[in-house]
Amino acid sequence: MPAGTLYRGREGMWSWVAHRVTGVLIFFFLFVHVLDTALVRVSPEDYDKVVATYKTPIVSLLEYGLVAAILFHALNGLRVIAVDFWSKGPKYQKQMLWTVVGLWVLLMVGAIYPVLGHAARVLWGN
Amino acid sequence: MSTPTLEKHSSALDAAEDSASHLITVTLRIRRFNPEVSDEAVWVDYLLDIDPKERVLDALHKVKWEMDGTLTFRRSCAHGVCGSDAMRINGRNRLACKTLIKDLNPDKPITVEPIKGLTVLKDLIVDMDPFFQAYRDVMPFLITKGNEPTRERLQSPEDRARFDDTTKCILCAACTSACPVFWNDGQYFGPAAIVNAHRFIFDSRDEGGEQRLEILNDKDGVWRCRTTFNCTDACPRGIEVTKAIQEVKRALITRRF
Amino acid sequence: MSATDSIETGAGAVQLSGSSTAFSPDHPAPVIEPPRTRTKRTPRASRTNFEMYGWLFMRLSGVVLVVLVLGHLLIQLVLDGGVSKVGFAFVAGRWASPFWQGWDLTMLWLAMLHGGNGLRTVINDYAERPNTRFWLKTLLFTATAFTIILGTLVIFTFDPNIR
Amino acid sequence: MKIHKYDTVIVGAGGAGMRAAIESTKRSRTAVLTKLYPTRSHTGAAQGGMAAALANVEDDNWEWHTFDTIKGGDYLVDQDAAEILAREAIDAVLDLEKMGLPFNRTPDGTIDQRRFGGHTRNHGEAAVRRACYAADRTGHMILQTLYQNCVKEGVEFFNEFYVLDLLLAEVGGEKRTAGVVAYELATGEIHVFQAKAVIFASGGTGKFFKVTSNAHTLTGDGQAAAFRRGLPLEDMEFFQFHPTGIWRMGILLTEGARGEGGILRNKDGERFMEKYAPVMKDLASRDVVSRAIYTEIREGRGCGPEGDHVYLDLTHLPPEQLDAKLPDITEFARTYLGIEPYTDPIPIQPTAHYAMGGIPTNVQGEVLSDNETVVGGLYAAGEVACVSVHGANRLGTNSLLDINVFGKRAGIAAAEYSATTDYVDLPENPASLVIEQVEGLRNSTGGERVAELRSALQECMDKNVMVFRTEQTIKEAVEEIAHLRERFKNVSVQDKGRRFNTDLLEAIELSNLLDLAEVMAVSALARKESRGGHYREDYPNRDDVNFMRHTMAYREMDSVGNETIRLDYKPVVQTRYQPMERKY
Ligand SMILES: Cc1cc2nc3c(=O)[nH]c(=O)nc-3n(C[C@H](O)[C@H](O)[C@H](O)COP(=O)(O)OP(=O)(O)OC[C@H]3O[C@@H](n4cnc5c(N)ncnc54)[C@H](O)[C@@H]3O)c2cc1C
Ligand code: HEM
Ligand code: SF4
Ligand code: F3S
Ligand code: FES
Repeated sequence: MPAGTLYRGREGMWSWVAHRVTGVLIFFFLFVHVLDTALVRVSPEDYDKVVATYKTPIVSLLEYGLVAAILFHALNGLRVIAVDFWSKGPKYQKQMLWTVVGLWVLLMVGAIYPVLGHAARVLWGN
Repeated sequence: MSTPTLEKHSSALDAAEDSASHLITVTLRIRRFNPEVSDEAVWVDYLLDIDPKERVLDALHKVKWEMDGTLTFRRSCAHGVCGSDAMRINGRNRLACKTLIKDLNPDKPITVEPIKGLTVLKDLIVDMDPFFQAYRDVMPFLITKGNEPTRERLQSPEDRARFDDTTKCILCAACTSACPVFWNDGQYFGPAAIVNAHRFIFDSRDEGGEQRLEILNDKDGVWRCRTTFNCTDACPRGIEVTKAIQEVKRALITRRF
Repeated sequence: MSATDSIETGAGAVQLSGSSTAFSPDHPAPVIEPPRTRTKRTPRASRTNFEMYGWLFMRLSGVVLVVLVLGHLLIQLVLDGGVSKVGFAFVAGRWASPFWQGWDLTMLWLAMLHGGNGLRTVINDYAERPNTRFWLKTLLFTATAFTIILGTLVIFTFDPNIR
Repeated sequence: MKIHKYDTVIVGAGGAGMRAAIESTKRSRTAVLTKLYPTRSHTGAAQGGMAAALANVEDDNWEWHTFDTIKGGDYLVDQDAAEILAREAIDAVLDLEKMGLPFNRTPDGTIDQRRFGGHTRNHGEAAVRRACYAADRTGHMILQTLYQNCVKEGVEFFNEFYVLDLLLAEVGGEKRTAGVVAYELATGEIHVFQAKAVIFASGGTGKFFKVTSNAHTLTGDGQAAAFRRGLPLEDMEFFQFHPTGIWRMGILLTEGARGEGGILRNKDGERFMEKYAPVMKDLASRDVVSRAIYTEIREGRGCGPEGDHVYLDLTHLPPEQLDAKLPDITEFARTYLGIEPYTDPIPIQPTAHYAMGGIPTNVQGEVLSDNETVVGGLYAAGEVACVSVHGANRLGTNSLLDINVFGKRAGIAAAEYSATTDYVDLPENPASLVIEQVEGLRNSTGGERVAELRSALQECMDKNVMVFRTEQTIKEAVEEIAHLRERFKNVSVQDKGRRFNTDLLEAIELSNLLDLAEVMAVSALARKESRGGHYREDYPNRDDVNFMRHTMAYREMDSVGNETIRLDYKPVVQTRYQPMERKY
């Protein structure tokens, strides 16, 4: 198809895009995660070696991203379910989305220390 | 009866009655495609002076009538009831005849392009046949059993209100062609067909609901909707399209309608 | 965006016939087609409730996953020491309990099926040709099945004394 | 060129065309040709309601309805036809309900009804609730319901096919229909449809006015095609100006707004209709109200800086009532004027609305080639036709009724006719006239532009033959139109392509409008009286002695080969009701 402009959807469309992107991301992460966990069947040493790399600052940052993705997907998933089963859901979908985003921001701020704290300690010491 | 309103003119009324025209210059950036000339669609800019109280349809007419007669688009009623002129204005589906220039940002070019997901035949004209085919596929007509009554079938005002929203559809395709699922897969029935199925499923006089639900239970039916709300945002008749779709989904699960 | 021509107010007639390209009324260019269109010949799917159950499953599993996945994250990343505590010993400690075995097993199955079904939707939406669709779905199915089986085996056959 | 063969061909898929198609498809192989997708037809714009003496909410009967129709039409109505209209109205509404039309309901579950201009109890005693409605989208619901039933019946549509010519043949001294010629918009191809019976249902001609409630596509193509082929047009001077169009835009605000209690006011806030129609007030018939509005404006009591409009005041009605009964028109006010009808009155002015005249038919829908001779196999119904049930002025809600009653009648009659007759041979080169017209325009290099001529025509019509007319203004119009027709010979189009050439079709539509405007002006000039929608300031009274008769306009060639219009007259059918002075 020849280039047209991007469709200027509103909240509903962009939240869906985000939901889809996060869902796919999580799926691929899960795939890898099961593979690495499977190493416990192979050799504890290898497992610990892999897990050790998880403790590097870069991967911590990725981990933070993963938490962000899962949290958004989970919260927005609940919103989608509310739209599906609550008769007023479609009417309040935007309000619910902003609630989801608000909650998500709160939780992500809350997750900074637990998730990134370790990395900070590694980088800058205690 | 007296009218208190006539003494104190509201500013809105004053503005509406202002007959002096205040022309502004706008750029209309239209996506042109004419297969008789080229296989490529191109953007063409038209500069015109127009009163911001006029519609985008008036601007298109100005282009067609005064600048370039080859510009092609559909239109008829010019006030949002016939559903001819759904197009993408500044990136969103709207009716050109219900979009006033002043409601767009006239400082930037106003982009106008055909609706997505249907074959572009020329300029802003798309092939509507697949759209109407999906509509016909949901059996959009009253199905009844037994003898016809001599007078009207009775229906309480509450039962009538149950499906009022979806009777407003003018089949303009703004919703279906705003749906991301439909853009990628024209097999999806699309919101407009579901809206029109809803109109009958929830009509207390109709007895074909089961059949229609079965059709929409199809792999290209309601379950493909991802609740993106583009349809609801696009509908020029203000139909709560996504809500109607959700009601059909729930009716399919509970088999109560 | 392709080329932008510009016509100013009153620029006069634009004659589109007799253009220099090879197209003419008798040899029109192909019209711009959408990926696929619905026609009278579009085959009707067989009538099953598969899509409905799939849809319901996404919501039900979603609700359960909220508890399982968020709980999992909480334990792994936040509670006592976060990710730094994780290691073979930690895993061994957890899977000693059938409760955590059950937790992780349910989470694995639900998440993979949920994600797998979600990806199936994504493929249906974006893969245009039936062939591509088929192969992508086969790939997806294999990967999902493999992951589920592998994960299940790992949980059940886990041996804390492997060293 | 392609040739198709159908028993019955219907031109137009508005209310009349589709109502006919539902009947005709059951009985004969039928094709419906329409220049718009069926659901785009202007029937969908109708708002207020459809009259039928159901007596669901108030005492009523069809005879009162007949009387109101005749009186509303200023006694120019053919009374036999009006009786049929009012009597069959009840079944027409019930038919639609059974087809699924979602009418508004009374608490008992029957079809609800409301008041409308000119509809009265017991021959004018008081307003009666006779209009069956679905909010203010009655026409939309009718159009959708009919289309739905066409889908159900499997009606065969040819969408975006413009019928440009009617084929007639002489068989044994009798005029018969051979088919029609159509232009396919998508490809530019010419199609000849051979048919035993043809029904014209192509709607109105409002686009020769500037301020009009009519769609851009209502260009009288059907009337023009028949006229060019030598068939007469009846009562073309009678055009209805609806009192309440949105100021300057012409978008209609239904009479139902006044039926629900809306009031017209001038700049002093005065309810001026009390002066002009003491009993019916704001619900007097449309010609009366439109003239009253213009009188107020002329006498300096108009509203706004230019004093060129009046107000439709709904502010005293509860918002819930507006939302439930008039949701669309209140939205029009918000969208197009930016005002809130709950709190602000709406600026309005009369808007060109409905053509009472058209192709003459009898009550079976058969087209007449003179005062009584029927053209074999040719039918017309809806706004394109003149049965004449509307006479000099149509009552609100009677047109949606007309398209259903006479659409159905024409559909049945045409199908039965085609079942019993054979095809007439197509003339040699059946499409020659159309090809000549299309190619002529495509190849023309003249310097005139369609849009310019069209606005000149519209300005001229608005100025000279609208609500008030005089000898002088009409003469001006006749001259101007002749001048524009001359200029039209030099018209050229910019789009020379085949595919979706709307530029070309707008030119053809303009030529139709020019033809019909001329017929209208010439007919109006000759009618030296005032009656219904035709108001001559120089002859302000009705003149039953000289003009209680229908105008029949024919296109003829004079001795030097110029086109001229010849006027003839046809008596009005009177059965029960003697003409009286019309007071509301
Ligand atoms: C805004 C508005 C409100 C109204 N409200 C009411 C009301 O409340 N009550 C009432 O009784 N009446 C009302 N009327 C009048 C009534 O709606 C119309 O008179 C009636 O709907 C006309 O129906 P129709 O079928 O004759 O024509 P239309 O519905 O106009 O249909 C014309 C059809 O002919 C086709 N056509 C035209 N030319 C060609 C061609 N050359 N080739 C092929 N096809 C062609 C078109 O595509 C279309 O399908 C209203 C009218 C308007 C404009
Ligand atoms: C944590 C709790 C979760 C909830 C509440 C949740 C909820 C949902 C819901 C309701 C949908 C359906 C959306 C729709 O039909 O439009 C969905 C889709 C999806 N989910 Fe989840 N989910 C969760 C976790 C996961 C996980 C762990 C994965 C990855 C394995 C995942 C991957 C996906 C994918 C790929 C989709 C499809 C997206 C699409 O079609 O746009 N989800 N999720
Ligand atoms: S639901 Fe709304 S957007 Fe969709 S076709 Fe109907 S009127 Fe148009
Ligand atoms: S835009 Fe499409 S995804 Fe659903 S909510 Fe509307 S149908
Ligand atoms: S022209 Fe009729 S909806 Fe816009």
